[in-house]
Amino acid sequence: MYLARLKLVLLVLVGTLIGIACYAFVYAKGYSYLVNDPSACANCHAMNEQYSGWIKSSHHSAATCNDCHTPHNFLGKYAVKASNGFFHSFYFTTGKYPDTIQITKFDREVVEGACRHCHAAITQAIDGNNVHGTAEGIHCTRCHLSVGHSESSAVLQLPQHLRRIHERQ
Amino acid sequence: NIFERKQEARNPFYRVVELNDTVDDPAVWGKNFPMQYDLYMGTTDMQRTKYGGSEAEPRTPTQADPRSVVARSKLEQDPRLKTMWAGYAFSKDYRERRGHAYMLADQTFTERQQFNPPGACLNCHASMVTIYNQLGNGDRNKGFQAINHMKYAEARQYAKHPIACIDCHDPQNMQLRVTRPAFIEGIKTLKASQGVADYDVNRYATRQEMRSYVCGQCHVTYYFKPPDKTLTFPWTKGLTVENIIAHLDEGKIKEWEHPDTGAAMIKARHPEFEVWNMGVHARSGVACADCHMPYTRMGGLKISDHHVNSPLLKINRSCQTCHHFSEEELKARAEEIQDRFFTLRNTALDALMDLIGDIKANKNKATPEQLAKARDYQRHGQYMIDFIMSENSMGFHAPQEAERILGSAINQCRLGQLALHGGPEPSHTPAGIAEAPDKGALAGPEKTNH
Amino acid sequence: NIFERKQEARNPFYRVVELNDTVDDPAVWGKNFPMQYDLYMGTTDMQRTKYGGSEAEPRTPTQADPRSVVARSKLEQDPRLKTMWAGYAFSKDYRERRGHAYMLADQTFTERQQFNPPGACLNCHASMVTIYNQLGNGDRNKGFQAINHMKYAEARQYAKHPIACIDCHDPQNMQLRVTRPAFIEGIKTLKASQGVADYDVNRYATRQEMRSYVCGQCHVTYYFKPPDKTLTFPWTKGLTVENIIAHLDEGKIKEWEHPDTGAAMIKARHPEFEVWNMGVHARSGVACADCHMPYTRMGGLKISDHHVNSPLLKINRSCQTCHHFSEEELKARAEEIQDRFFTLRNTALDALMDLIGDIKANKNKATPEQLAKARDYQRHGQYMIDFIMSENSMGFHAPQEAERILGSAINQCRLGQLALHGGPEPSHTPAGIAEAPDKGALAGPEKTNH
Ligand code: HEC
Ligand code: HEC
Ligand code: HEC
Ligand code: HEC
Ligand code: HEC
Ligand code: HEC
Ligand code: HEC
Ligand code: HEC
Ligand code: HEC
Ligand code: HEC
Ligand code: HEC
Ligand code: HEC
Ligand code: HEC
Ligand code: HEC
Ligand SMILES: [Ca+2]
Ligand SMILES: [Ca+2]
Repeated sequence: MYLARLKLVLLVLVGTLIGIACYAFVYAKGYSYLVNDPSACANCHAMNEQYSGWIKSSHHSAATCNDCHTPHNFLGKYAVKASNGFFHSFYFTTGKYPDTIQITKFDREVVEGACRHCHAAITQAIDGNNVHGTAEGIHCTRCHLSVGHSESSAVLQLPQHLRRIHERQ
Repeated sequence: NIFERKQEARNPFYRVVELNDTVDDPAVWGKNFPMQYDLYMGTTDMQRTKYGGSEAEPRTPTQADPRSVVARSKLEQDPRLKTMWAGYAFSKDYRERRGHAYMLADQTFTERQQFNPPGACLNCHASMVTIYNQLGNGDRNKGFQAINHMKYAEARQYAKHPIACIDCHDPQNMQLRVTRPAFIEGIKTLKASQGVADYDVNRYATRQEMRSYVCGQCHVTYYFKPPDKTLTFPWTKGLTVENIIAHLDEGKIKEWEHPDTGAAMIKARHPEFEVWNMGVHARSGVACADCHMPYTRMGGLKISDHHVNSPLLKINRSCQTCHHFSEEELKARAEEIQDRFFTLRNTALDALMDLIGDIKANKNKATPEQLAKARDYQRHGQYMIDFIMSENSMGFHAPQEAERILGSAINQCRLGQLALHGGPEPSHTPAGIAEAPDKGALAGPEKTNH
Repeated sequence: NIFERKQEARNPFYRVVELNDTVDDPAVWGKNFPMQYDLYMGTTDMQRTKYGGSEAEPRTPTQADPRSVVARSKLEQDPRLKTMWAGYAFSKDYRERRGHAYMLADQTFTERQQFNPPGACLNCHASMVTIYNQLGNGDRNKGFQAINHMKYAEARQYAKHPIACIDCHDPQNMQLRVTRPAFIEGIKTLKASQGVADYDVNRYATRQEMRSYVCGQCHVTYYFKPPDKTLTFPWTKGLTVENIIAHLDEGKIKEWEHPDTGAAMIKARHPEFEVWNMGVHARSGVACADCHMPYTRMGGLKISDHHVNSPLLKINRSCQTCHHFSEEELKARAEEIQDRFFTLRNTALDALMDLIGDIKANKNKATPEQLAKARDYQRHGQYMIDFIMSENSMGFHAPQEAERILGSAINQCRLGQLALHGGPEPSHTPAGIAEAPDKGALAGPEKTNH
């Protein structure tokens, strides 16, 4: 009896997971069409903060959303779309997402890769020896968190009304 | 993995000279890395800040001490320190630290030499890798033991340079490495106390951790463990001042007897690493090098500023990378923290002076029990004050913890006086009122999600 | 400015009903702003955190006190508080604060009512705008004076609601406004002490400052100024605990006599505003509302969370808007600060218990001079402990300053004991050793140079 119910629960679980996965796959495909058109990201008001931040950022003329948020090596591209796709589809299926959106660990690594892709030249000296610990060595975003969107600091993502008074002198 | 292969490709290694573990002269390393070398040579500069930096004090060189410039004497700035360390080397001569370039000379010529210190002193004041290898025939640990057992004068003959490239870097690939057996052993015992067995720092530490560990080889409190004066970091129970006192008490360590009071004393020394660990910066994964060796652009590259000094002398590259407030504001914040620390530090020193004076005055009047208690309070209260005062950031590295230590030390000193004057037994917080957990755990990158 | 225009845009104004200063019922305002109203009603929720939040304690309602749920008693959690406040209302009944919805009931039914408090109490526990206008015929200040002079029971009859929309908002444009004469006067005297004459908060305060000032109307320490019991904030010399004690001493304020010791006592109350001011958050321009009323998404809009409660119950919306660390990590940081505070707070309370016990035991043995000294130390030391303990963030709002206050208070308590037992005169830091400057200045946006 108990086992039977457990099986049922498992089945339902697996079912939904597959569902989401497929959805994610489809979504991931759609996602790739958005590539390199930031305004497409901004279709979603959920992305407005980042979009308006990006407009003002040092990278406005240098990098689009996906220059930073999709990997620059073939292997990863597929994975990240699935991952972002999952979160995005998760949002569509549930309609729920946090008030303050947090980047996933995985996507943070993607961004790190992106920095290095473009800034290999200037960072080669500091980034040369990364035998210790994680392969990517130190995280650029520990100090340059705000380059993509917003004038806030590495430590802080100050809300709009504080950013105005917190700009670097 | 892909990334590392990329690295190999763009590693800018102009092998002008071949480097290996026999090359200790930084000038030779400098041929391969001229920019880092130039910055490294800059540690001879002396410029002060409100509480830190370094101030050049001219002096007329003598036969015994050829230095024409020294750092300011802390003893002259605050005479209470002489009473605090009466009977011990530090009451003779104790100055402000200055740049790495001076470490060997300042140790060689300090008047503390009159107390003929052991060779173990050299571990943190000279470039040691070649010395360890030479004395241990390739076995650094053996070499370390040899140095510990020598007299300072004897050991000193081997030293040619202050800390140099070879002490922090692997000559093959320039990656950071820990070369000091005392730290390798110390961090091992610490990790063990946290349930991590056989921790090998050079194998398991992340790169970000290494950016602090290389400093932790010297900027820590230590003692010379009897019988053979082995340089030891008292970390077996954790890094809080309470953990460290517990370790020293367990070992019945007595570094000197205070002449005014007869108390069995212990001395704290520059625990920057331990205190930094208690602060929110460490907790956020901010390493010593992030603030004291910030990146600087040179040519088309960004490199680490090897002119290690006060970050308040380079706020724009240090603090402002992470904090987008003006330089004046960031300086003001650091100084507000330091001022607040300095105020309570003075209250604590007053309490300590009162205790020492009180014991001295009552040596013959008080009962042996009373004296024993008062001396115990002095041993512990004074160590706590010493610990956080000989930490060199004037409270900045861990503002809240620094004041907590002072507050608890003040209590100890005053209780010592009360013991002498027949005050009642101190009461204790009733059980059931929750106690705050121990803070011994090593903070740092792994604790954060970056 | 841009932001405000954004706000307007984000908050389309559906004028369902016409609002003015005669409309005190929040339900009516709620017709125009249903979302803020729903959130505001949420302050009846009770959920606890490690040191804060609120825990519901069921009780059987009585004729005298119909409340079926109350907050936990701080006196039962830590019996030392009863000794601390012996002879004063707070030793009878002192509970944890809870949501705004309860403020009027909790004041009406606290057992402290047995000490028949003045009408002045009402200023911070009820919606007052209409009451002020009514009693002062349109002159709020007159109405304020009237309330102060009444007995509580009499004043209470006028009160219909706990704090409501009208107390923080201008009904015409919904802008924040300060409605409490005590704060208008208090901040004026404070600014005067800083050389700013005739400061009119409703005219000169920036919007960001108002996001804290509206809270500072109540979350501050206060006393009823003799002869006419006017509700007063003791800020003429600044906001540090030392500044405030100096103000109270100057006015020879004595709120009660401690029965065990005969000391002339003063009572501190919830100085959240003063303590927040000493912290780095205030210095960075972070307002009460940024943490306690963070923006929250409702429908397509971002509105302020009017369910005012512990930010640790909404870390994602509160802390994470600024700090890029996980919720667990941010909670752990807040609790580490609180634990560290709680440890020294317990040491300080022990010292205070010892002093009180000591004076009591030596009342007849000690000389009048000794007793006078000891009582003075109790008055000041206890006030400092009370100040930082009745501040409700358990040290979080200003971690370093909180420990500094405790450290200094511990010194006072122990010195009081020493005075009784014939200890020597305490020594003082020699002149010439720089003193840290006073911290009385109001921190916050204007101090930082943006
Ligand atoms: C249809 C609406 C929509 C569009 C279009 C959209 N996003 Fe998002 N995005 C969201 C929502 C909602 C979330 C929050 C998901 C969560 O955290 O649960 C989110 C989260 C994210 C995150 C953080 C979470 C993670 O996966 O790391 C990133 C990064 C991100 N989006 C990037 C992008 C980029 C780049 C584009 C354009 C190529 C884009 N988004 C387009 C709605 C959207
Ligand atoms: C698509 C290429 C590209 C990517 C990806 C990229 N950058 Fe850049 N970055 C640039 C260019 C081009 C500039 C010069 C723009 C200018 O100066 O206007 C620049 C400028 C900068 C600057 C100097 C301006 C400033 O904001 O201080 C920093 C620092 C920087 N990038 C860091 C990063 C980091 C960190 C990342 C990853 C999070 C990153 N970049 C990702 C191309 C890129
Ligand atoms: C510990 C802090 C820190 C980390 C980590 C860090 N940087 Fe920087 N970065 C700096 C500082 C400080 C400067 C400015 C140096 C100067 O102006 O002298 C800088 C400068 C730069 C610049 C040049 C900016 C300009 O104005 O031209 C780029 C590009 C850059 N960093 C990219 C990166 C990338 C990519 C990474 C990761 C591989 C990285 N940084 C990691 C602190 C950091
Ligand atoms: C120059 C690189 C860069 C560009 C361009 C960029 N981002 Fe980002 N993005 C980042 C970094 C860095 C983070 C933070 C990663 C972390 O928190 O460690 C981030 C985080 C995010 C997040 C997670 C929430 C947050 O704000 O932390 C979202 C959503 C996001 N980006 C969306 C976008 C969108 C949409 C665009 C285009 C309008 C964009 N990004 C352009 C670098 C970039
Ligand atoms: C967040 C930045 C930061 C980090 C991380 C940091 N420090 Fe500091 N350190 C400072 C500041 C600020 C001062 C005070 C300098 C002054 O008063 O001029 C200081 C002072 C010092 C001093 C005295 C310097 C002088 O001018 O005489 C030493 C030595 C020191 N730190 C070593 C360390 C070590 C070792 C570590 C790591 C275990 C470390 N610091 C981590 C910021 C930092
Ligand atoms: C081999 C031991 C050793 C190591 C390793 C070491 N230091 Fe030092 N450090 C010293 C000594 C000794 C002094 C004092 C020199 C003197 O006063 O003559 C000093 C002085 C300093 C000062 C004071 C400089 C001034 O201008 O007053 C700072 C800051 C400092 N060290 C930071 C660091 C940092 C950061 C690291 C790691 C990157 C580090 N140290 C590594 C031994 C060391
Ligand atoms: C574990 C490392 C370590 C050992 C062992 C060590 N030192 Fe140092 N020493 C330091 C550091 C770090 C500084 C800089 C910080 C400071 O001055 O507090 C320093 C500073 C000094 C200074 C300059 C400041 C002052 O105190 O006047 C002198 C002189 C000195 N040491 C002498 C000695 C002598 C003598 C010994 C042996 C008895 C010794 N050191 C052993 C690490 C060490
Ligand atoms: C007190 C310790 C210490 C000493 C001594 C030292 N370094 Fe470094 N060095 C560091 C640290 C810390 C880094 C940053 C490494 C990292 O981030 O992995 C570094 C980085 C480097 C790098 C990598 C590029 C860069 O600048 O970040 C080179 C090359 C280098 N050092 C050369 C030298 C040379 C040459 C000398 C001697 C003249 C020297 N170092 C002495 C601590 C030291
Ligand atoms: C690599 C990043 C980084 C650097 C460099 C850095 N900080 Fe910080 N700082 C942080 C983080 C992270 C915190 C924790 C609070 C937060 O999350 O914002 C912090 C907190 C602080 C605080 C409040 C906490 C406290 O201890 O009182 C002050 C003040 C501060 N920093 C000043 C400085 C100063 C001054 C410098 C330069 C000497 C500096 N910081 C360098 C990242 C940094
Ligand atoms: C940086 C964020 C922050 C700011 C700014 C802030 N607080 Fe707090 N506050 C906290 C935290 C965190 C706690 C502890 C809550 C807990 O322990 O659950 C707290 C606790 C409190 C409490 C007790 C809450 C309870 O759960 O019982 C009150 C009352 C309070 N704050 C009022 C204020 C006032 C008034 C201001 C402005 C003068 C202010 N706070 C500013 C974060 C903040
Ligand atoms: C009119 C006076 C008044 C004003 C204005 C006021 N408060 Fe309160 N607040 C109170 C009282 C009274 C209580 C305690 C109610 C009780 O315990 O019955 C309280 C309780 C709280 C609590 C504890 C809630 C809980 O769940 O334990 C917090 C947090 C708080 N206030 C924050 C604020 C903030 C933030 C502001 C400004 C936005 C503010 N208050 C404005 C009087 C006020
Ligand atoms: C200046 C504003 C102010 C005045 C005047 C004031 N209160 Fe409060 N009261 C508060 C605030 C804020 C809180 C919530 C913070 C706390 O509980 O410490 C509170 C909490 C309370 C509580 C619930 C917690 C507790 O203490 O048990 C009671 C009961 C209370 N007050 C009664 C009174 C009485 C009786 C008076 C008059 C003698 C009074 N209040 C005057 C602001 C005030
Ligand atoms: C304890 C003080 C307080 C009370 C009581 C209060 N508010 Fe607010 N309210 C605020 C603060 C603070 C803000 C943020 C204002 C700003 O950022 O300028 C705010 C903002 C608002 C806004 C602007 C949009 C938004 O959400 O930011 C509206 C509308 C509003 N409140 C309606 C109400 C209504 C309706 C009530 C009664 C049910 C009410 N308020 C009660 C403090 C209060
Ligand atoms: C509106 C922005 C903002 C919000 C919201 C905020 N903080 Fe901060 N926090 C800061 C700033 C700014 C600093 C100062 C250090 C710096 O510059 O990063 C800081 C510093 C800190 C520090 C180190 C200083 C100290 O006092 O020890 C801690 C810990 C901290 N915050 C935790 C929190 C927690 C927990 C919350 C939520 C209850 C929170 N913060 C909410 C902006 C914010
Ligand atoms: Ca110095
Ligand atoms: Ca509560």
